[in-house]
Amino acid sequence: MTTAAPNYELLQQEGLETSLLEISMGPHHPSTHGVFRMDVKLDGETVVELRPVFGYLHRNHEKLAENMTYLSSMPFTDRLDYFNSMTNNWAYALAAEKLIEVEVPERAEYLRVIMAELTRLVNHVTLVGFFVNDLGALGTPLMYAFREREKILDLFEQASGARMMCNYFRFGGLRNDVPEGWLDRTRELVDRFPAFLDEYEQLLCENEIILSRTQGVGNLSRELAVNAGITGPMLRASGVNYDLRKVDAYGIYDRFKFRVPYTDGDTGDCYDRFMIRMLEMRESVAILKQALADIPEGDIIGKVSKVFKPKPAEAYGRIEGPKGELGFYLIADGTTKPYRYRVRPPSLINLTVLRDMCLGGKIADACIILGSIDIVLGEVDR
Amino acid sequence: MSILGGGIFKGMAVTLRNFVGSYFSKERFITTNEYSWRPESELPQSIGDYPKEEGEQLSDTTTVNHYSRNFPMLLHDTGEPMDTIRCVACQICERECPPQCIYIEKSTEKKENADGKPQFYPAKFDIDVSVCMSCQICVEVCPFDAIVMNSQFELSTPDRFGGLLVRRDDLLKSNDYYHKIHPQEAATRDERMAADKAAKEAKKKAAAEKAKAAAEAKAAAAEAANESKEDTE
Amino acid sequence: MSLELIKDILLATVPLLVIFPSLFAFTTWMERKALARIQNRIGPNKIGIPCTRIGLFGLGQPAADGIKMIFKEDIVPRGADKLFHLLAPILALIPAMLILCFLPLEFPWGKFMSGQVQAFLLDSAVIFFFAISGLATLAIFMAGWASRNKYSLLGGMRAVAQMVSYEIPLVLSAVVVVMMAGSLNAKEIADVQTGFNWFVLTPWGLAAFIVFFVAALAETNRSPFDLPEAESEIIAGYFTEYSGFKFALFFLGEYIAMFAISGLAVTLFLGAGDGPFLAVAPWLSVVWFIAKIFGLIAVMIWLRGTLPRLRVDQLMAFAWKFLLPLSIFNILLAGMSHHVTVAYPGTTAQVVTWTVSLVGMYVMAKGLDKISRSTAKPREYLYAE
Amino acid sequence: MSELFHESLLNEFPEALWDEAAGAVILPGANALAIAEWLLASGWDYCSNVTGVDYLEAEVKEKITNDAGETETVTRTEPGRIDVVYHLYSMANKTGPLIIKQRTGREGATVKSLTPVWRSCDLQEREVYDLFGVDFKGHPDQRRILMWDEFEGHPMRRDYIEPFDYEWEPTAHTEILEKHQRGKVIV
Repeated sequence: MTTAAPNYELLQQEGLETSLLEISMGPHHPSTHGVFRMDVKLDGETVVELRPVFGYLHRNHEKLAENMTYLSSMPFTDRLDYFNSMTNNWAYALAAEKLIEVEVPERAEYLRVIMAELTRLVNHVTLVGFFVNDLGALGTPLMYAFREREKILDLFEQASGARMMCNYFRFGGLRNDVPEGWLDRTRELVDRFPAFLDEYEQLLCENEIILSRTQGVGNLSRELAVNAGITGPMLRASGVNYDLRKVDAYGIYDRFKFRVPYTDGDTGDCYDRFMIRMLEMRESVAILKQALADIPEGDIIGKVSKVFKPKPAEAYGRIEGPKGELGFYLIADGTTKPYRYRVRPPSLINLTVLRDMCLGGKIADACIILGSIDIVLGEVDR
Repeated sequence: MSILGGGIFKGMAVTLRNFVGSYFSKERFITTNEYSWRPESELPQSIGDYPKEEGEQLSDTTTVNHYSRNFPMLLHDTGEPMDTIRCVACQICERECPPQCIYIEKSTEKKENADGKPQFYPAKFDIDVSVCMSCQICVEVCPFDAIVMNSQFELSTPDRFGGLLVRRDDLLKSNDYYHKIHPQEAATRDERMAADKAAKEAKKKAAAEKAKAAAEAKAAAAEAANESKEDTE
Repeated sequence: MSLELIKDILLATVPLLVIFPSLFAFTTWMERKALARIQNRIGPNKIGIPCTRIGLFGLGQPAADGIKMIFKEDIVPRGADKLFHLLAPILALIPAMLILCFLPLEFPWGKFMSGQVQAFLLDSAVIFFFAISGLATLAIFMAGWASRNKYSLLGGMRAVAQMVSYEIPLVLSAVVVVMMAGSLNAKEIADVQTGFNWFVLTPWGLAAFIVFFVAALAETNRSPFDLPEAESEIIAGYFTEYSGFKFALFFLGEYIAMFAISGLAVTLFLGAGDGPFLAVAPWLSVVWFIAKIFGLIAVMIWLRGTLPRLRVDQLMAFAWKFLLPLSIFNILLAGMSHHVTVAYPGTTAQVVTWTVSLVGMYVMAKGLDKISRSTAKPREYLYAE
Repeated sequence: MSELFHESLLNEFPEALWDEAAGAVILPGANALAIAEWLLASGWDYCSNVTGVDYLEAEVKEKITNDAGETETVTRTEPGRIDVVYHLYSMANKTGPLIIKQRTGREGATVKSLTPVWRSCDLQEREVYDLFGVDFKGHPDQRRILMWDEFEGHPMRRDYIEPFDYEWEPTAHTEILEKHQRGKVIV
């Protein structure tokens, strides 16, 4: 919906005094998903200028990590994107494993995939809930989403000891094996999950209000998406078939049969971003089923000392996080601490195109576009 | 061709199903682990009612008795806590703690530990609750299995400065308690410790035997040399 | 003023002032409970009788909320227009309470009264109803303007646009009933429908009822038309800057308006106090009336638990491009079916009018939907192996 | 693939340097933008990661073979520098990474902004500007991003010292932190 802005100069020549309404949305606003701020200029209800403001949650995570050993910054990666601590751990472990060259045991690789896909379910299911909340539903889908999330978080807690700040991955494997019966409980959850997804889709996917609110809103072209470094479901919604689980096949993802949903790139609007996530959950369930069927017995962690000194080198490890490509760039200088530690935050980089998508839309559109980008401020501001 | 507003009716059917279903099936509710330390009839009414004693935890009512972690505790073996403390104040955990919440002062003189070996012990061992982030790094780096995670979470206190700094004597918990709250983890840990000890002893034994053998060989060689010397003479 | 008159006035108005605010308290409890159940929660369940552990399903919750509201600090922004900031919630409540007086509620103590049994027996009640309900718009805009808050202002502007627009389909769908009943008097409209001759059971009545109900949702700012208070966009809209008792008044006004407009829908379409066993116990008519109001409110709550909200332009398009033509078309249909059934009495004509009306309405609605709404439909997606 | 690719880049632009240890191509300051445009045109459509690395002035001991054929250890001073690192991937060809670096001195650090070529550098270059103090010539909107506008200094530089009036909330933790700061504990 693009509305032509009136000619202000002409209006002022006619002696009418007009001005735009400037609103500072955030840092405390119900739908900015944290302490994010958008300086918005409105012409009536139409957004004519939007400027994102970051940094309210900045804690210089990178500097912290450069002042402690490799292992000690593992718990801090949990706090980047606090919804997906497991995948954050994995990305960091992947980068560090490139520096120290350690073999990850088979069982640990399977458990890593299981944890990462469960995390993807957690993220997508709550994101859809929050997104529909931004659309104005009274939190009903969100509560259903949280119910499923709670079940998965219970599994995380049983395995790692904590619900959100799991801190479960280690260089060369995982911290501990899962307790007895955990795999059966996970199988049970995975078997039940499609039924929940059916109900969720029935509630949301054909709702006329959701369709008309989201279709044609926040269009993102394929060219801009690639050039602006958009990754994850948002990129695939713009019509690019690029999933690091397929491209890099890190871990053991090449052993599983799964499909990557993407669009033909004609629209790339909020509805596509919403639907791609719904469809990805089904694929995650498929991966989980295969991984849970094939998981072998065995060791859980390779032979790595807790404090190690890698040779001077550079490593960039990246994974397909639920929000996009999460990368860790490490420079070792031969000491126990990384010389440079850098996080490539998907949430921040996906915000590059926020302004482009919001201009010309209504203020209500700006909220749902932000919701469909899927940001977590812990990761945006680091 | 779908009817007008069909999607809305579908959604309303889902909410109606949940509305009715919530009266009949408990599965629809958000389920969380039960953290109840007491039966529901005895819910805490005031601050003093909160269980502080270790024995009051009903470990069988929590589903998270394997790896749940909230705050570190210091382990001691059976016996007087300070006589059997495992910590030797090596300060590795202090160095590795990511938020730097551990404070250790090493004792000046050695004292016998559970194995009867004279060792240093922590004269001071403080952990700050307000800073600790329950990450369990200290547990992993400890070479003596002296620090593990406790799942007790009622650590709130009205005293912001003194109360939040947990002292050594409050941190000390017996290995039996550890077995009670984290049976699986404790069993593997004990197993590994025993294996390590056995390996160490075997190594010691082997070294002793080797030394003995070497000494014998040396003696034999010396004898042989003597003999050959005698021969030459 | 005679003593008799004062007694009549008190008997006619005090029950309204007692019953509806207490129903309001019950409705807030019901809404919270129902929404909780829809979301698979339990809802308020702790507060019952004070100083005991008796929960009473949380029925004490509204009382506790009320006490909290009264004792909460009343914050007025420094830049606000203090007078209008104070007046707005009062003005929001008054028209809603006034409208209640027109409802043809027949309280059993009517026989103790010398004159009329209704608080306000007016020949042009329906017109008066719409005239007064228009005042609520003013109150909301007053709140938005006086708060000196940009979110409030946006909410106020949205409210004006929305409520003015939706009044038109609301009135036009009521016109059908006035046409058929031949009266603007609420009591007479109710009397026409006695014996299950409810207008909703006619083809044109059904269509008009649906249009009326949708427009009523928008008039009372209920989901999915709750744009003036859209939480995810403009915080709380026009009452962003209200707290304490003023907020409670807004809240009360909103719910009373819900009762009022549901009451009007019941009067116009659902046969007012008509129902079974009236011959045995005439006082049941009040019970039926209020039960029907609660039925409509339950649907409102159900919708609120399910639907997201529309966008501003879609909202206006829905009013002007969909509901308005539909209600005008419905007037034509109503006239047609009236003349057909009068000219050809019998079941055949009934069946024919029903079919023609329903098919006509459906085709009309479908066509309008295609014009007014974008071609939003579910899509197909590609998969990469 | 990327290993082969840096050779074609070096053939096309001989002035670019290949850093074997880091596996990165160091772009010459003068025509970094031209090289970036050439890279974009030859398929490196996705710039994943942009970051800065600060190297302080350091004394490097290295073994060299002198004219007499003997090995001797020479100490030389390496000047401080800041590298701006770009990780490039190709979404079209699904290859990568190709790492390119822009190098600049620590004082008055200035490099060419590659935002006109890859939009994804936009916020990340702002971040490098904010935290490392590297001036990006040609950046469309170069402002502080994470720190507030009035903030002085660049916290990710390795010689950054916290201001003494840093906001401080006393806790029981203070004595531990003091101990750490006295250097009693080597972190």
